[in-house]
Amino acid sequence: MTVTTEVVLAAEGLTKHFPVRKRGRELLSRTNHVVHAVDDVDLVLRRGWVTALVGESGSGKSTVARLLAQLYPRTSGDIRLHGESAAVSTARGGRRFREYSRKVQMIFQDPFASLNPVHTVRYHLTRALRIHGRAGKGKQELHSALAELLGRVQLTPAESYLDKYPHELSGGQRQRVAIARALAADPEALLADEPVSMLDVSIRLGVLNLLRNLKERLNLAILYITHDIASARYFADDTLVMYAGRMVEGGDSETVTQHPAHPYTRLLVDSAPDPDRITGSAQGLVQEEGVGEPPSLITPPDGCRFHPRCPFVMDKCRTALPPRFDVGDTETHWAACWLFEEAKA
Amino acid sequence: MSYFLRRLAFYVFTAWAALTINFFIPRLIPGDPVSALVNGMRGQIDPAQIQSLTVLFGLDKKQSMWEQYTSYLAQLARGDLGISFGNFPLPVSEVLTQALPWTLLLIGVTTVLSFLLGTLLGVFAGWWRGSWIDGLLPATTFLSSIPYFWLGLIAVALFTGVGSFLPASGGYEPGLVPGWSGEFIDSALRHSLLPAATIIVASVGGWLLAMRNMMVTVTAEDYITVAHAKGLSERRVMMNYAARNALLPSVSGFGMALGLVVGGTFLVEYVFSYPGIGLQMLDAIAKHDYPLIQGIFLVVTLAVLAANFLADLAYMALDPRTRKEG
Amino acid sequence: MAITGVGITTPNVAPADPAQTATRRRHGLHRLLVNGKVTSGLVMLGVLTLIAVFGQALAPFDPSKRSSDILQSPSLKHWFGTTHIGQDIFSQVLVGTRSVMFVGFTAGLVATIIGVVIGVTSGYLSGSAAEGLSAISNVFIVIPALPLIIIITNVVPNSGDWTIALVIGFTSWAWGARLLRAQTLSLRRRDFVEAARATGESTWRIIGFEILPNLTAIIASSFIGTVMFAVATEIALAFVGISGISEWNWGEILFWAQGQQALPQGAWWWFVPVGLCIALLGTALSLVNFGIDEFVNPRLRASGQSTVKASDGSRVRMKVGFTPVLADPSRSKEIGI
Amino acid sequence: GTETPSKPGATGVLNIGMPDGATMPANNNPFLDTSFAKHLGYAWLIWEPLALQNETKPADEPKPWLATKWKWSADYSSVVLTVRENVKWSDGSAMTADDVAYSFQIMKDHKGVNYYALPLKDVKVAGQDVTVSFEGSQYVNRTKVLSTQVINKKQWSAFSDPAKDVVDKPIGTGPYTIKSVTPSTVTLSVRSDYWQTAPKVAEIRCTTYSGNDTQLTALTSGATDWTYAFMANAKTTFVAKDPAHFKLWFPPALSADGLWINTTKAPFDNAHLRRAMSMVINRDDIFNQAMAGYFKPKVGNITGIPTPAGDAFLAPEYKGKSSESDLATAKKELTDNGFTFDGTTLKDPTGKPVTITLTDPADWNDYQTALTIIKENLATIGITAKIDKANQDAWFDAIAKGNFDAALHWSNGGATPYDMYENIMNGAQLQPIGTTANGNYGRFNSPEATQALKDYANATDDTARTAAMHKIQKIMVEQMPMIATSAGNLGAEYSTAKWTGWPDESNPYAAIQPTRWGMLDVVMHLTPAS
Amino acid sequence: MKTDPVLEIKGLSVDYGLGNQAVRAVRDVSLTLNRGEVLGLAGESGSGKSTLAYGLTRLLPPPGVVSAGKVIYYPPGGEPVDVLSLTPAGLREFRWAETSIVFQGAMNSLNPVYKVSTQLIDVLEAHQPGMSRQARTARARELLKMVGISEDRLDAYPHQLSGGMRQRVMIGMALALEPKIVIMDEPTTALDVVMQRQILRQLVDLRKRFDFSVLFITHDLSLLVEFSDRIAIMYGGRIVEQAPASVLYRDSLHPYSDGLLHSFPALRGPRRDLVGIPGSPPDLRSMPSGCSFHPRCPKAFDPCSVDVPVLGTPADLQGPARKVACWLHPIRNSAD
Ligand SMILES: Nc1ncnc2c1ncn2[C@@H]1O[C@H](COP(=O)(O)OP(=O)(O)OP(=O)(O)O)[C@@H](O)[C@H]1O
Ligand SMILES: Nc1ncnc2c1ncn2[C@@H]1O[C@H](COP(=O)(O)OP(=O)(O)OP(=O)(O)O)[C@@H](O)[C@H]1O
Ligand SMILES: [Mg+2]
Ligand SMILES: [Mg+2]
Repeated sequence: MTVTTEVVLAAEGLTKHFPVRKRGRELLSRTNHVVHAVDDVDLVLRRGWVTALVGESGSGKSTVARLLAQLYPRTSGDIRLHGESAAVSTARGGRRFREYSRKVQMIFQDPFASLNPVHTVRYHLTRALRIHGRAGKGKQELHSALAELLGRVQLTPAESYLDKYPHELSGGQRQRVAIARALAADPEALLADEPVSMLDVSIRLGVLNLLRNLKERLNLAILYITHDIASARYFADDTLVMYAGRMVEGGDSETVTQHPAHPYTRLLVDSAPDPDRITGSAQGLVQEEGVGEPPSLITPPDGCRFHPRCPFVMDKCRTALPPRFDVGDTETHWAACWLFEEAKA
Repeated sequence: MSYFLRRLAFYVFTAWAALTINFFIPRLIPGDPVSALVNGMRGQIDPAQIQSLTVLFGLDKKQSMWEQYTSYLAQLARGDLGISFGNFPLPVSEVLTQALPWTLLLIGVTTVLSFLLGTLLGVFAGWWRGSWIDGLLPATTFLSSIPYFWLGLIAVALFTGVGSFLPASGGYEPGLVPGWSGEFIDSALRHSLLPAATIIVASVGGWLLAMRNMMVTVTAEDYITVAHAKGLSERRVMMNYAARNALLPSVSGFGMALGLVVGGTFLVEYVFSYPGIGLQMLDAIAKHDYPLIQGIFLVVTLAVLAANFLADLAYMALDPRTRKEG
Repeated sequence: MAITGVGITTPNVAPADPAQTATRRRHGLHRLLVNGKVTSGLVMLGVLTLIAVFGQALAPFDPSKRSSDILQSPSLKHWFGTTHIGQDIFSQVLVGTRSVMFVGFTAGLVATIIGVVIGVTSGYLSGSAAEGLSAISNVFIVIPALPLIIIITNVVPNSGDWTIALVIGFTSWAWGARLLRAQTLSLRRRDFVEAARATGESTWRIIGFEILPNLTAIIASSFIGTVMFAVATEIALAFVGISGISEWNWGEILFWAQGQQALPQGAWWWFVPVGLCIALLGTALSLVNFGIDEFVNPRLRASGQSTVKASDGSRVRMKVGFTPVLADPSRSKEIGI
Repeated sequence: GTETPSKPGATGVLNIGMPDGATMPANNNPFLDTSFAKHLGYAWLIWEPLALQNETKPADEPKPWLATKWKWSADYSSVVLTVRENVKWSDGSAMTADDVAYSFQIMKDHKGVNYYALPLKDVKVAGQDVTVSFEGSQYVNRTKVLSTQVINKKQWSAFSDPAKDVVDKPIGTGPYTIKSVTPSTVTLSVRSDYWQTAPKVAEIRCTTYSGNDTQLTALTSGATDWTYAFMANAKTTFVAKDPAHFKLWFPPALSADGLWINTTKAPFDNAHLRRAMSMVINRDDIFNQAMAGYFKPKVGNITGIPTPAGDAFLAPEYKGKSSESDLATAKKELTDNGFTFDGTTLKDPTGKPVTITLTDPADWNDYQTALTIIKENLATIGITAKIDKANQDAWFDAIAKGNFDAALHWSNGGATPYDMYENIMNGAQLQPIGTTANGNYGRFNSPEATQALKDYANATDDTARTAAMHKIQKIMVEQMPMIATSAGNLGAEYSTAKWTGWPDESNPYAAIQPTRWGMLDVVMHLTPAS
Repeated sequence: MKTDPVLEIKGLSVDYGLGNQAVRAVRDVSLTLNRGEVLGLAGESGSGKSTLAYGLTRLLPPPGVVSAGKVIYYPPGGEPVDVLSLTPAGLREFRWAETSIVFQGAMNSLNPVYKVSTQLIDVLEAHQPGMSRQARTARARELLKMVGISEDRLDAYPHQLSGGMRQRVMIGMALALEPKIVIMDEPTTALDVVMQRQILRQLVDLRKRFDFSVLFITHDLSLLVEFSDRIAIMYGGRIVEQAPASVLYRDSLHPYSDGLLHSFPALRGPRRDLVGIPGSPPDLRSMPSGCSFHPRCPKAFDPCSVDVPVLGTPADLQGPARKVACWLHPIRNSAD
């Protein structure tokens, strides 16, 4: 399968370390502790293409999204919009940041927190339109722009939603308002951070369907962050897997979910609840692999970060960081694991 | 810069800024100590004295404000607070040593007491929301809206007088020598009853309200329900789970209140002529006694800072979450 | 790669009835008003405001006018009695209301505005400007406010109500600023603020339109707190005789009462009405404050009835941890396992 | 401990109280007004003066005390004091002429202790005689010179700075020594080796009370026998509580409180207007309502000289002449001199309505009450008065710089009316508006008055002096630069329950105020009530 | 399958608010929990699952009230107890010792100011006052080990633990007194799948050891199907279907259960069509007449909008322990 579509947003060597405060005893020591939230991440988003990002909780998925939206200053690495470095000097305001935000919009993980409780839907959307100069002239044009926007996320008729406050909306409706706000900028890339995590299955389905439609109609480049690997399989073209701040595997979704290569991805896929496994009396739960805690991101393990939990651990894994190796089953499938050193050759 | 260094820098900066302001403000008052003294006596002092007093206070040497400021800082650095004009020729430090214990004892103790009492009542009011104890709220609000001094005056009028057990004013029976004698302590205690009661009555409401609202908020937290689910005794849930958490915001408020002991309640000292810092301060302001004003402000500033620091520490001790954050 | 295999039927969300939302909102405001505490607080404030505006006209006597009724206790002619030179205390209270209310509310306004500007800015921005602002407010917290006010009112000649109000306002904003700063610090990391940023909002708009509205409750209560503080301060100042503030205010009345040793003389009427008025104003303000708290914080909202008739016939209070079981005829029939 | 004061005479304790603040730092320095000794007056019981002037009768000769006699030079620029023999210091040593000389010398050497800023020139000792010479005539300062307290040379010459020493172990010639000191009370006990008959009071306890209220409580409860404090409505709050024993006596001193008028401001530069104002001001109301009916005696004489203290100085034509007059006379004085009435409004000769701002510190409520009264009085002659409650410091500054219309203010006082008049109208004190003045705040410019004052101070014979004094009074009456309303006082509240022998109207042997030197004489006169 | 019930809920109704403001969140629910089984409770968000769990333990905060019904607990070998008529003291004794509960937000279930050990020991102190200090500490240590947390975390404060660890501490605490019933309200929603599986695995192990029954609440059907013995589906405050897990998964009877099962994408196997459920959940204040699901039901017909279907074993089916409330499957006249 060849990827021909145009790259909208690309990240190279994206790294984010959060400083942590010292504890009493460490006051006098020199070492500065940081959380290695994201380390050396490469990623591309293409027009009309959905890229899924999965991984365990705390592996840095949201941080990647926020870095791409330039809400956090980067520790290092580069972000390219249409091939041009788009880094703004500070993460705060400024004209360049606004220009950037028009092209790259983000949907936040938590729909309950990302809408201001004191403002109506109308306010949220009007602002988004105004900022990006799409509010048109006069009341009439503004109203039709709003209606169009809400129509896109299937909140119709617009009148019954415009004057509601976030708390008057259901989770799914809020999520869609957040999406509508992101779309108001008419972006080229959309960073959707777990847009369905809090919804129950029936509502979840509606939101995913909406995003898929948008992708097809508007040719959006979408980053879809999720815990739910099954939905990545159904919804995304590409899937990337993160573990402890690093990308460990990538490739087209069907392959990654059906034939996971990296031991962590395998663990992830195996752990996902599966009603088709032997049902009842919890038989399927009794497995022994992949036990242990996620690693500390303040002092991450040397070498491959998964090695303390890896059932296939080799000596090399403990010291050397694995680069990307092609897995070999499809063109785009790769894994950062020494197990595939051979396959590459 | 580490957290503690930053904190320290903050304290030093605040102290310096406050001291500087405290230095300049009193000097902006028109008039000078001598005329204030003469003026205050309204003809009871011979005007020929102006000259002798001016010499006495060292005000005949014309110094620029800046020179005064630098010599003030130098003096402070030596721990010398200067000589009080109003109590000439006593050093400020001596005046403070005399007044401070009274303030600390009376107002400090009552502030602590009213905090404890108000907080405890607040715990009950918040826990049994809607019960009779919660019904006390309007009454305590009413009481806490009354100015201290008014309450104090009324108390004096109602409860003191010839033959009353409660003295109307002062810190102890005139004529007694302050010391650890039983008679003195008895007298000091008796003199402190009324002002103490006034402060407590007027300030307990604030604590009660704050604690009650926090209790109500905390009661809705999941861990309280869990505590109930665990089948713990009611007292334990109320005290160890609800109150213990609800207390946290009050702690920093308490720190501030302790620091404001002097600045906030000096009117009580005024009304009861309680021989503390507050009374001295009013007197010093009236007499343009710069050295004493500065000395008192210094004490207040340090007290607030110290109280803040203690509150920080207490907060850290009480809330393990802050320990990580530093 | 094809997605076509997945047939998704979009759930068809039934639009909520807009009329219903509107009633609910009205209901919210309504709740603020029907709240007994707030209503009584507002009524009391209203009466005091009317007195502040019309006190001069309502006063039966000129408050400064001497008369031959010297030091008389309350009577039909002089509701609150008279002073040592026969002035009518009731008129003094009426006329004095204006200054108290004016100083209280002006100072409250000034302090709140400064507090909001400094607190929110230093909370939202980072860097040396914010550090500087927060250091300033810390210094203002440390400086003993009341003595400072005494001194400043001494400095400013001919201090009128305006001066007093401004001085109180300028010296008492720090508490509010500190509270607001702490709250802003927690708000600025909230997702909706980040989201506004991601949308491309400018900094001042974020502060003004995203953060400020969420601080309403704190701002309101700090405003009310400052008003109470300012009133108490003005009265205390007048009482200590620090400054001739205005022709008449409540503190002035107390000052005269104290200077004339009203209480030792048994002239309680010289003291008591004013004290009650101050307490009334304070109570009114805190009642309104209560209401704002309960309005904004759903957890404090009184849930109507607080006791229920339980299955065993007794009345029990609704409280966390012990859900009451209602007296239910169908239940009691079946009782007995 | 404290004895129950309700057993009169039993313990021989006299309790003096002063409402000067709750506590006071232990300080016995007699030169410092900030000291305990000065605040509570007991400085006079330890360090005695050379002579005792009865301040209620300033024209009388002083009573010899540590000086047996004194002789002024004709121009009053020097005095020869004869020092009493057989006076013992409380440390047992004898007082000498050297000690007396040193008491003057120290004032010359240390400006800070030169209380009255006496222009000392030279001090000489010859046997028991001490000659003190001054720059210029000290006629008007005679009492000040003779009230000089004698200090122990040995003790005082050891102090590095006499103004800054708290003198914790005083050595004096007086009848009492310090027994104990607490922050609020000083207890004195009588000496056995006093140079004359020792007083009957065995012990004196001087206590400072926090304020007037508490002083009143102490007084009525018997904890205080003698005080000087203002009490609103003293008749009911104090005297009525025990009319047999609770007394007060507030004789006037030779100084006057009154309405000072800025004589540079039109139309108040017009003497007729000032005179008319004086005619309508109701001094009885001021006395009864503002001064609680006793505190500052009314000044009824048109010259502003308080009576009876100043009786001896009054010009014959003004004896018994009251300041107040009927309204018609006041109005006539105005209309005769160019003023007109427009309805009830008074218009000055240029046709402008007459308005005046009366200024006094907000917290002085006796003055404020008086201003309210004056305001109403002035309204009767069509003057619109406005009361400005000033800040004390600002007010003091405004008075000194002449930035006021009219204000209640006191005058200086002394042994003759000279001090008072000098303060009101001496041209030597005249300063332009805006410059700080130390007297003549009303900027009264009368070379005639200035000359008369000078004549009085420097006259070498009584005739010239009397003539000058009468002339000054005439100017005062005709020009009325200041409208006197009340006299300064030298009074006290006291109780006869334990001690009798107090001075009063019928026997005014001394001023009764416990902080003035007269208190020494009073203590000498006290006997236990039977 | 006539079994041994440990908890029987009969006609339980729970309201929020009183009088005419009351919102009935749980309506006339009857449910039996058998000894040693895992009973899954699923349903849309807002269908009343948590309300049911808190209502039956009487832990519902105001304004919640239990308005009708009975909850009967059968102690092993003892007399049955009506939980709803216990006195506060009796309730306190009953709680945790017989029924423990792990709340939806385990993140907030621990008191932030006390160490984990203190909170574990708390329970022991309250219910087993005779126990010595050392014994308590030892037990606390044992409990932590049981849920796979190393002993040295005993002195940790809640904020020092990750979400998964906190959840496990709560599970450990729930088992401290070896109760007969453990109620778990979405214990794993906030966790990633790896962690979720780990916790559930431990729970399964522990259940084997201690033989308690679990009422497991979640909206994640795929998890339930895999993990529980029986599943009850809730909709609009009622139980609409109840069946053994595998049976329900393969052959659900209620259209709502069917809709749920066709809404989640499967990770393995062939791609299926995801149908979803049209419409939105009912408003508790104005419930549709008849079957509350009928406005969204693709198979609704006449009786649905008129009468409320009763939960019971359908006449057209012989399967054991299957119950459904749907007019498509009229119940046998003598249910159970
Ligand atoms: N502002 C911050 N300061 C310090 N550490 C942070 C900050 N934000 C995130 N982290 C840490 O960085 C790591 C990655 O966090 P991130 O939110 O990106 O995870 P995630 O993959 O989105 O997890 P989840 O699936 O739970 O949303 C976590 O360990 C988190 O604790
Ligand atoms: N305090 C309350 N007042 C009124 N209604 C309430 C209150 N608390 C909950 N409800 C309503 O009761 C219903 C049941 O809530 P419950 O928490 O039991 O749902 P749930 O099935 O546990 O949902 P979830 O899966 O989201 O946890 C919901 O519709 C909710 O809106
Ligand atoms: Mg995330
Ligand atoms: Mg729930």
